[in-house]
Amino acid sequence: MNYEITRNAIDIQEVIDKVISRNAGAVTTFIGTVREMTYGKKTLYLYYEAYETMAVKKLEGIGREIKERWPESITAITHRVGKLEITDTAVVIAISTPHRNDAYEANRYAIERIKEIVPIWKKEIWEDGEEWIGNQKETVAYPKGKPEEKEIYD
Amino acid sequence: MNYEITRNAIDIQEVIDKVISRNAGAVTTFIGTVREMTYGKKTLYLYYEAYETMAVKKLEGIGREIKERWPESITAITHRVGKLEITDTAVVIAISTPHRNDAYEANRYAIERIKEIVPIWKKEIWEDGEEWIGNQKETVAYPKGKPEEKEIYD
Amino acid sequence: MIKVLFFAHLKDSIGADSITLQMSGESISSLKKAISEQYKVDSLHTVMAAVNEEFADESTILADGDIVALIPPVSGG
Amino acid sequence: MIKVLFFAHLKDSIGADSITLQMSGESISSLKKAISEQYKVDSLHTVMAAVNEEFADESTILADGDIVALIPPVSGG
Repeated sequence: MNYEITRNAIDIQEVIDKVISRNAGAVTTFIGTVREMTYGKKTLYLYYEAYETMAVKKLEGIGREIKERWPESITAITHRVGKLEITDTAVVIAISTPHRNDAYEANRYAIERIKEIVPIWKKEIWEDGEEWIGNQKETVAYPKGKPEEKEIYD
Repeated sequence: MNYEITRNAIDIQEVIDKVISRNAGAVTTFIGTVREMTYGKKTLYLYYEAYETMAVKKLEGIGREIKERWPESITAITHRVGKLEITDTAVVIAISTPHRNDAYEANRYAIERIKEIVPIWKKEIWEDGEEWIGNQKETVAYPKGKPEEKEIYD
Repeated sequence: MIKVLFFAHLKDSIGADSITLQMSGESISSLKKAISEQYKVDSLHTVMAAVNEEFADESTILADGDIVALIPPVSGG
Repeated sequence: MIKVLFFAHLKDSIGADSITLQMSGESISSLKKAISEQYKVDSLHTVMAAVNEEFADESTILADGDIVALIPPVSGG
């Protein structure tokens, strides 16, 4: 179970333990935490929703993409859903590789892919309102109805 | 005490907790672990030695360099010394920033600087011998007697 | 019958997390058009579709028993 | 008096983790030369020096009470 969606607080060490290996010299983690201020606006809390079964499949798919590109890597990803308070952990990505360069690159790849293809949505709740975050400005369209198969690092 | 040298097992969560902040949306960690095979040679265990007081000062210095480049970042680094077994954690670097790009970049910067200027040495112990790792081939010289002030990402 | 799942702001707009439609043999494109008209939501061109938990093209033809998810731009991580 | 600290393979080569020398007023360069000759270690050109826990140039002049560390290429991380 290296890829999980959970309603509970994420135990970071538990995610890391899944990728520790005698063959690994480097483990990187990315921990997404709930930030209070975003572009000058104060968030009270967040609410994450997922299409859970598909989200797990898509996380597994990202794991396979990473394994293809970095064959000696081991990946584990846990994403939390439900109500999250400021400083709570929303996502943990842990990746081990023999050498450090790959561990950074692969981790970066994982978070960018999560933000592209995993069906999870975030609602920001402020004092004076709330909004589902995503693409409200409609700057991105999917003419084919699905995301392109590409790699994005921003 | 965001910068530490310890003889004990490193509690990764404890290092992460030092950088969690209401202003942080991203935390990256780098965890250096003891790998069994290096270029086909089997390591039994490692022994790390440090010039401890100076190592802490140099880690603090790296923290200041990071703060200059990424002013909203918070950094914590713990390096273990003594005998380390395969899969043990030698170093943990945790960095938080408001946005993820900086958290990856700053973390990468930290590990490269550690490998340049922090007085810590690693001895590899194999079945048929042992060796202090560093620059046995003498490919690097320090004509001025000290490292240059530069940034290296490899 | 086709079951259609809604998430995030789409669930709010439509006022339900799923509906069931008689649209076997039709394309996703037609399904989106039907939903858009019936529920007065006009931003479905930014919405991806998945059939049985895999992303699917607009031209995909639906079969009886398929579960379609309409997936607004994601914002996890 | 100047206290000189050794680490890693240098500690092994010299057989001590520190020595004390009468070299106030002399440069790090001279100190390294003296140690190299006395202890028959010839790789000190790859060795950095720190005075009172800060990296120092070869030309740095030592003062009584200084603690010099000879720092082989580091391999932490």
